[in-house]
Amino acid sequence: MNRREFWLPRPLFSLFLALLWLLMVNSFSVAHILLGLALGVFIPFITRSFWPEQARVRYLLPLLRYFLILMIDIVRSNLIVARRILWYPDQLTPGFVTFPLELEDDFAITILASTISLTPGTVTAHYDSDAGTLLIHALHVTDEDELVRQIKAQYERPLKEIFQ
Amino acid sequence: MDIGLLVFLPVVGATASLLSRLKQPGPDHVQNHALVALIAPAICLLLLLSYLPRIQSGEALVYSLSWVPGIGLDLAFRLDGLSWLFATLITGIGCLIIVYARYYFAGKDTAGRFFVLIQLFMTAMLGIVLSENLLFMLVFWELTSLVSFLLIGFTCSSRDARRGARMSLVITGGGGLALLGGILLLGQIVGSYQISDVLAATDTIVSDDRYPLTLSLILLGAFTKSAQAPFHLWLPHAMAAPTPVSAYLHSATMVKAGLFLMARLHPAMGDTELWFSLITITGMITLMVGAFVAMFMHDIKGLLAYSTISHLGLITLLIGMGSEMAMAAALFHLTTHALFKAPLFMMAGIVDQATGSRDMRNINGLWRTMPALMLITVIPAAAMAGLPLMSGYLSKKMLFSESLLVTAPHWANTLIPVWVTIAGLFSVAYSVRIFHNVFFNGKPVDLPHWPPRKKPVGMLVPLFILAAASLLVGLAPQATYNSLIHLAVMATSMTQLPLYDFSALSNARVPAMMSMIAMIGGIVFYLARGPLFAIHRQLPEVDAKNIFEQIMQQCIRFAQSLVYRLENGSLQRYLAFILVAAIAPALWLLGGYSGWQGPSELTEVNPIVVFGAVILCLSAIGVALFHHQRLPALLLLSVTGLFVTLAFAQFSAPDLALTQLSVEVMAVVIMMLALSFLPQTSPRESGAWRVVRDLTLAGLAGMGIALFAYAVLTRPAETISGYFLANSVSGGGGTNVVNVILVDFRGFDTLGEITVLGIAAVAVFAFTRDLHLKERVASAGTAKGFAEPHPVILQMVSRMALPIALLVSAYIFLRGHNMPGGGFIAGLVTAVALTLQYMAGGLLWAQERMLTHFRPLIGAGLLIATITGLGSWLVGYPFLTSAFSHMHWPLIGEFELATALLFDLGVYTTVVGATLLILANLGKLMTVAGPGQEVG
Amino acid sequence: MIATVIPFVIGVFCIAVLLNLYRLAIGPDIVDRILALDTLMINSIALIVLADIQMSLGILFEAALLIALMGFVGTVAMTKYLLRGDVIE
Amino acid sequence: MNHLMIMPIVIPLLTGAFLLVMYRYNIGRQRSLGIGSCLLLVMFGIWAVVQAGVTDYTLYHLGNWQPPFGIVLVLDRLSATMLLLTALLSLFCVLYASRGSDREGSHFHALMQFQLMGINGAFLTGDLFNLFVFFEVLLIASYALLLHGGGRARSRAGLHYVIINLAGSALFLLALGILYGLTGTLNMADLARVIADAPEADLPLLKAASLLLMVVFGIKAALLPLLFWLPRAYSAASAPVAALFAIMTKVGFYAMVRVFLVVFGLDEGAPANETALAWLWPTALITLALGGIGVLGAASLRTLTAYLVIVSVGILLATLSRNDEQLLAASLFYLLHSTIMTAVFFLLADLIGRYRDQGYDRFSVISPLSHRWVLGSIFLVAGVSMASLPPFSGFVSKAWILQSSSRLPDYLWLWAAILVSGLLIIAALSRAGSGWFWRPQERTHKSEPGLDRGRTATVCVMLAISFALAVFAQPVMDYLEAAARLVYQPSGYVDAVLGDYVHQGGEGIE
Amino acid sequence: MNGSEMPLLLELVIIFFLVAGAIVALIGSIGLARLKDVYMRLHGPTKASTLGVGCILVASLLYFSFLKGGLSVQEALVTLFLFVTAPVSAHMMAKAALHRKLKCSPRTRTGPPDQ
Amino acid sequence: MELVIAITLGVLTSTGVYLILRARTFSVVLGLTLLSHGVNLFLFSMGRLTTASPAVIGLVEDYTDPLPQALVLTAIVISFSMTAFVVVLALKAAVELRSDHVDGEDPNEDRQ
Ligand code: NA
Ligand code: NA
Repeated sequence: MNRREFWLPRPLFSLFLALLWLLMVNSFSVAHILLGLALGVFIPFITRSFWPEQARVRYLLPLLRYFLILMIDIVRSNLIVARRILWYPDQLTPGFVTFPLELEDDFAITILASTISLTPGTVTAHYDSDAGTLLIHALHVTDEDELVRQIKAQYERPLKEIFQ
Repeated sequence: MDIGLLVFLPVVGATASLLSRLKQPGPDHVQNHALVALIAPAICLLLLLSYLPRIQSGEALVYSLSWVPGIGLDLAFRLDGLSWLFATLITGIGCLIIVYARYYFAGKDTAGRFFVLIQLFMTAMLGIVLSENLLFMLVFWELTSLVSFLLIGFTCSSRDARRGARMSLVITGGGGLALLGGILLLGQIVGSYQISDVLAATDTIVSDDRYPLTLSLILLGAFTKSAQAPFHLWLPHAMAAPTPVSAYLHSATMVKAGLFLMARLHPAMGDTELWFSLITITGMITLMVGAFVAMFMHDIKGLLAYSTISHLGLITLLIGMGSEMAMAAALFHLTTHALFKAPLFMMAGIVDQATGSRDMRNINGLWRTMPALMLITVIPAAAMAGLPLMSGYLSKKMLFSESLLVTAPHWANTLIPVWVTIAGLFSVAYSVRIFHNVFFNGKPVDLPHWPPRKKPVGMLVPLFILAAASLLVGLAPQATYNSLIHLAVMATSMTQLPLYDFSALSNARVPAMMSMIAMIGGIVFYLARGPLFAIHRQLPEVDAKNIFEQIMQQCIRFAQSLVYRLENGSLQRYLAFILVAAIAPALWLLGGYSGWQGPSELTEVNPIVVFGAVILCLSAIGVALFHHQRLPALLLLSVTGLFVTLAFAQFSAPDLALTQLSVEVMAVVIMMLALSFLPQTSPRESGAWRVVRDLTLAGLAGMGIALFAYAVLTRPAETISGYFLANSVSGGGGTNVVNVILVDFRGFDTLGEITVLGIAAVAVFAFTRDLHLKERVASAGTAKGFAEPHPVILQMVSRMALPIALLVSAYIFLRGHNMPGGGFIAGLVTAVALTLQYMAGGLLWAQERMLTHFRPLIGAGLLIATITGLGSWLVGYPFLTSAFSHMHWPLIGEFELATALLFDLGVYTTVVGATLLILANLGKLMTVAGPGQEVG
Repeated sequence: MIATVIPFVIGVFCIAVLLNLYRLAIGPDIVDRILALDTLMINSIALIVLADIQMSLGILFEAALLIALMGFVGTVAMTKYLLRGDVIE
Repeated sequence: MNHLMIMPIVIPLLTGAFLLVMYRYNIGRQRSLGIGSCLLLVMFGIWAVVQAGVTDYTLYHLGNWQPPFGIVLVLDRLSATMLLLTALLSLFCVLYASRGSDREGSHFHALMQFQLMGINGAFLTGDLFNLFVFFEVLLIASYALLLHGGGRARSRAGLHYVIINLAGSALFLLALGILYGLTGTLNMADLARVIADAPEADLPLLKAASLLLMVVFGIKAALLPLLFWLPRAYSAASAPVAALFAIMTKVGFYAMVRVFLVVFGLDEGAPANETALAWLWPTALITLALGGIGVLGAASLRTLTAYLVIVSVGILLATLSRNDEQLLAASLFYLLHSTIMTAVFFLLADLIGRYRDQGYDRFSVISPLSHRWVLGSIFLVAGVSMASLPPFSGFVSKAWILQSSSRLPDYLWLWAAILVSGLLIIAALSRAGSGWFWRPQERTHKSEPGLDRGRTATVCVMLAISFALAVFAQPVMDYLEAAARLVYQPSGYVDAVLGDYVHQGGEGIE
Repeated sequence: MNGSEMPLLLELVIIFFLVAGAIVALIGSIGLARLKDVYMRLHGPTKASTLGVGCILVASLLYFSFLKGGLSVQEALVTLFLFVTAPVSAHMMAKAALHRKLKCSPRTRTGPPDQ
Repeated sequence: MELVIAITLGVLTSTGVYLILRARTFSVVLGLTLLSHGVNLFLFSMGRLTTASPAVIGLVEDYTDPLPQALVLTAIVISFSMTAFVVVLALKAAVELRSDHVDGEDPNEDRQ
């Protein structure tokens, strides 16, 4: 571990914190910039041991794009689920689906699991690290394999790119 | 001052005895100990004798030194005729007792203790008779009770001794308390405790409303000490003490203290109907009871004890009569009694040690083996019987003649003479019995030591001296009276009196006849003792000690049952008591109160608030209804907390909302932690009645709160808060007034508050440190499946949330002075974020990653806050004075620096440390494989 | 206009809160109740924010943030408890 | 402004906090810090007594804010006396504990210091809410100390003690709320001023608040029917802790004096304290009686001592309720005596218990006892003092109380209760003492443990204080009389505390 | 309230977010109340409510950004936080339900695997 | 409005009081929490209740009474400390006394 890694373990994250600080205090004065940077360095430093061990984001932009798509998906699928809940809740056919993971990084898996949960209609109920599967509960499922394929295409692949 | 010396010399002597005992422990040095012990009393006696001329000139020597003037307690001594007489008896007989004890305790380890105690006792006794100040006298009065207690329990291995000692202490100690009351009242009436003042205030005392009570209390003290019926019961049981003690305390001196007190106060309080009837009747009863019981005692010391009681009754009777001549007779008999009773006890002691028994049914015919003792005993025994030429004869005759002089009240003038004659008869009988039974009356039966052990001749010397003195008094009564007793009698009446005329007494015919009747009757009675004893055996046997002990036991049992019934260890009951205590007086006070509605107008109903209020109520009621199901109840409690938070937010209290919310979650987490070891449900165990009672209490309490709230809310508010609003910015440097109050105006409260939090955490640490929840080990497994210990997804998110949460707490912390927030809330946010790490990653995992332990964090927080407060001293301001300034730095611009922020940092640090300390230690309890012993 | 809409929106959230409470009350399982409480917390964030808008103070943001944080922690604690019988281990 | 005044609060706070920071300190260092702090407190106690003797009211404006807006500390003779008493008591307790009982649990010394901070704060503060805060400080520390050493009895008693006091704290807050709602202020002097001028319609509500406060302080002071937590709690606590607790009930008494005689006692015509005092009189007498009965029925020396505490509370509160200056002075003297003596007995129970083979301090157990003579003599002297026999402080104080009360109506009830309870104490102590020290003992095992000189000396010094209090009673009495006189001049207190604020008609100064 | 000076468009946008949020959140809560088993009920609140509240927060963000001038991102932070935590909450609750072997509704196609 | 608030306070207090009179430590803890809610709200309302007027200088025109808020804040913290303490104590007592009855013994089991 070199000196920079010791004192500044995550420069990108430090910047992010500083920015967050400025947004929070809603002031871009020099004092706050300095303070934000100080906190940005200080907080990662004291919490470095808590930070996930392996996770390293390789590509920032694809990640942002991923989140944007996710936002849209959330809104879209929300509408679908709303319709189902409101108009024909009795005709829902829920079911559990086992999703075989290709991702290996815990951090990436977490993002995938969260994504699955956030998109209405599916909830990640369990992550089996030994088997490398996610157990998904779907509110309305007609074809399990189709669901798995969809998730793999839409979310797992981009994530794999970002993290590997 | 040298009068005071008289009192304190024996203390010096006692100390010397103690030292000599420590220096020469063991049984072989009794002789030396006795010699040491004799010095102080002997000096006292000599000093007293040297005072005699001045006393005889009628002088009352008074010496006074202020001690506690606030309560009228002075170190004051008085030496007049009365005190001189008593003091001389005390020291004189004391010296002889020490000589006697030198032989009595020969070869015993306990001798040293005896010499110490006997001198202490002498101090106490001299103190009583020489005190000029009544409160001061009381000091010594209690001391005699105490030393007597110790001396009765001298042979502490005996159960009887212990019980006897306790009984005497309770009775005489209780009497002492009554006496305290009486003397205090007397002092209040007179305005002084000096005897001179009291004696000069007769009219004031007697005419005061409180006189009857005062007199009763004082007499209660005197009667208990002087073993008057029915308080006499302690005296026979005091005979468990070694014989020198019985001879000294329980016949010659201490028991006379009550008589002394009555004689002393007679001029001030006597001469009333009440005085006469209280004392006379008590004396008469005591006289008869003592004499009657004495006849049937088989124990020599028992007989002597009851005879003492009888004689004390007799003297009491005389004092009660109140006339000067009666007083003369009383003091004369008091002196002669001391002179004949002490040697009789000594005789009993010698017989006891020689034969190993005190039972007169066994001890017979000792004249053969102990002729000298027999010869000496003739005199005191005859004196006790009141045979002619003996001192006792004269005093009894004096009694008879005085009894005839009583004219009023009318019942007394015939009853008393008959009564005393009968008592005289009994006393002749028991006197004859003790002499005849011991020294004659055939052969001894089954004595432990036979032939009796030889006792040294020296042991007879004190007996001889006392017997001789007794004889001398009998032979030359007038001279004795004139030189010693007359002065005392004058002191008891505070007037010049003519001398008692003993020649007139010898010529009086009726008393002589009464005396004859008593004598003949007594001898007849003794001769007829066989059948009488048989009759007496038919009577139910009563042992006062057992009765006393039974009464005590019953009292104790009563006390225990009462206490147990009230203090039964039921928290529910205690809480109900507290509620009743809070509700009942308020109900009583406000029962008819009509001012609940104040003058302010009611405000409009806000539907949102009503909605919130309804949910708040419903959730609270839900908690109460479903409290048996613990986890659901906890969830409902969270709802309540949430809506309290919303209420704070709604009613312009953002700081409170933040605080309430964070605290609520932490509290629920803590409760959940605890719940995992508690049963999941509460059994339904309250009966219907209990539920109704509790509902009533709860309803009343709630109604009270509602009424109070309504009353206050409908009244206009006038508060000091305007000042805070006005000075918050200019004086406190912050716009969030609540925060400025917390860290500045009332920063001291906050300092206390975080101290409470810190202590709570340290306390949790301290008392869970060694707590082991062993049973968990069995149920704990490393179950995989759905219930894995640390779900990966949770762990990932929690870890990422930590830096953000810290940033947020920094934000909340820094803005707190001007906007809602502050150190406390920031601290809780930090703590919650870290708690999440514990939950997600496990105790061990998180603990390894914490930068510091938590206790030093708490301490540091407190130190930061305190030292910030102390900082203001440097500039001469009081503790916790805040300072702030707006700085302008180039580039950076304007910013504010406030000591309040530093103070808040202390708050923050303490909160983080305390919260985590509690959680981590609770977590540790639950953890099967926790990290070592200490967490935090 | 916003001022007229807000009470309506608040009313909708009140209904949502009532629905949450209904689930909280009937269960049937403790998980349902926890879920109801979690939802209630989230809805009350909205209530807080709406109140803030209604009063146009802008000072209740921290309260919203804290409810989010605390609601999450509370839910995690409770589910952890259900899963393991322990909250911290 | 005299900064020494804050020391009785700051010193223990700093010491306690420092001990936490240095949590790895070995017991020896902890002890020296604890003892050092107590010694300092004694010195400041003496300073306070002298200072209060010179100046009637010494004020300390925390944060330099003018009362009633800021919190003010008030040092007068009464608070000075309490400070010194607490300091002395704590010194002995810490010394005693330093012979080993402080090792039975963690952080004894730190907790002890926090406890002292709470007590001293309660004595000094002139603000009612601040009083609440310091009550909580002293309570939480006392919970911790009560549980020090652990064990089932302590857990059970501790649970009751804690829950009851939590209920009490809730009541305290309620009363504070009512008072603030009606008066709009928290400073005691200002409250007194406002209450004296309160509108007729508010008076019953204010009186009800005073009754609530009576319950609150009654719980702390152990007034019937709020006292049942006490016997088990005190007898469960470890000896030095129980000894320190001797002062705790007195805090309740002190608070009652301050609140009822000053806050509710300013209006001389129709003082608002009448109702509370009227309730206090009979309950205090019954408390006293129950204490006496409990003393007789106690099964162990610690329980007996706990009931002695109740007796002393009964006497203090009964005298307080008579609302008389002279009597208050007398009861303050009694407070000194009873605090020291109950502490002595808690320590003595432990001392004796340590040298008994079995049964610790239980009366029903017959057991060999080492050092019978030394311990017996100490017990005798202590018993004499406790039973208020001469020549110890108890005698003087009781005589003074009886004397001063005899001028007042219904004094005979008090007299009877005091004298009879005295008798019960004598009976109980003689039973205990004769049973322990006089019963024949056969020691079965080989060697008897050496007498702990430190512990014994501590007890002896405390007894010597009781004796000295009697020998030098007069100056103490003069001091306390002056203290009581000040208490009975609430207007002087109000003027001193509020200063100019009063004359400006309660308007804030900016 | 000085919302009167607000541009109409902004006001409409704010109102849209408010109403949309309210409706979405209500649907979530309806789902919670109406759906058949615990696994189904999980879907409603964890997402719908999050989204609904998110809408409200966006409305607030816009409102206060206008009111105070400058970007008021605090609400965004809350939204972000909600979106990060909601899936985890749902995940944990689903786990708990599975662990407690809660019954699925009869219409369920595939039940949970036994563990 | 005053009546609504008064009744709410009364209900909170009543439920709290009812629960602290129960026999199990957990119920008592619940009761103490409810009671402290009631008491804190009571103290809070003693400053009179106003909406949209937080005591932040410059934010609004009318300010609510800040003092009770500060007091309640202190009270909340203290009651949190106490609750935490009493919960742990209850746990300790339940472990040591083998019963979570407030008196440490199960009236249905131990007493004959
Ligand atoms: Na015989
Ligand atoms: Na702050």
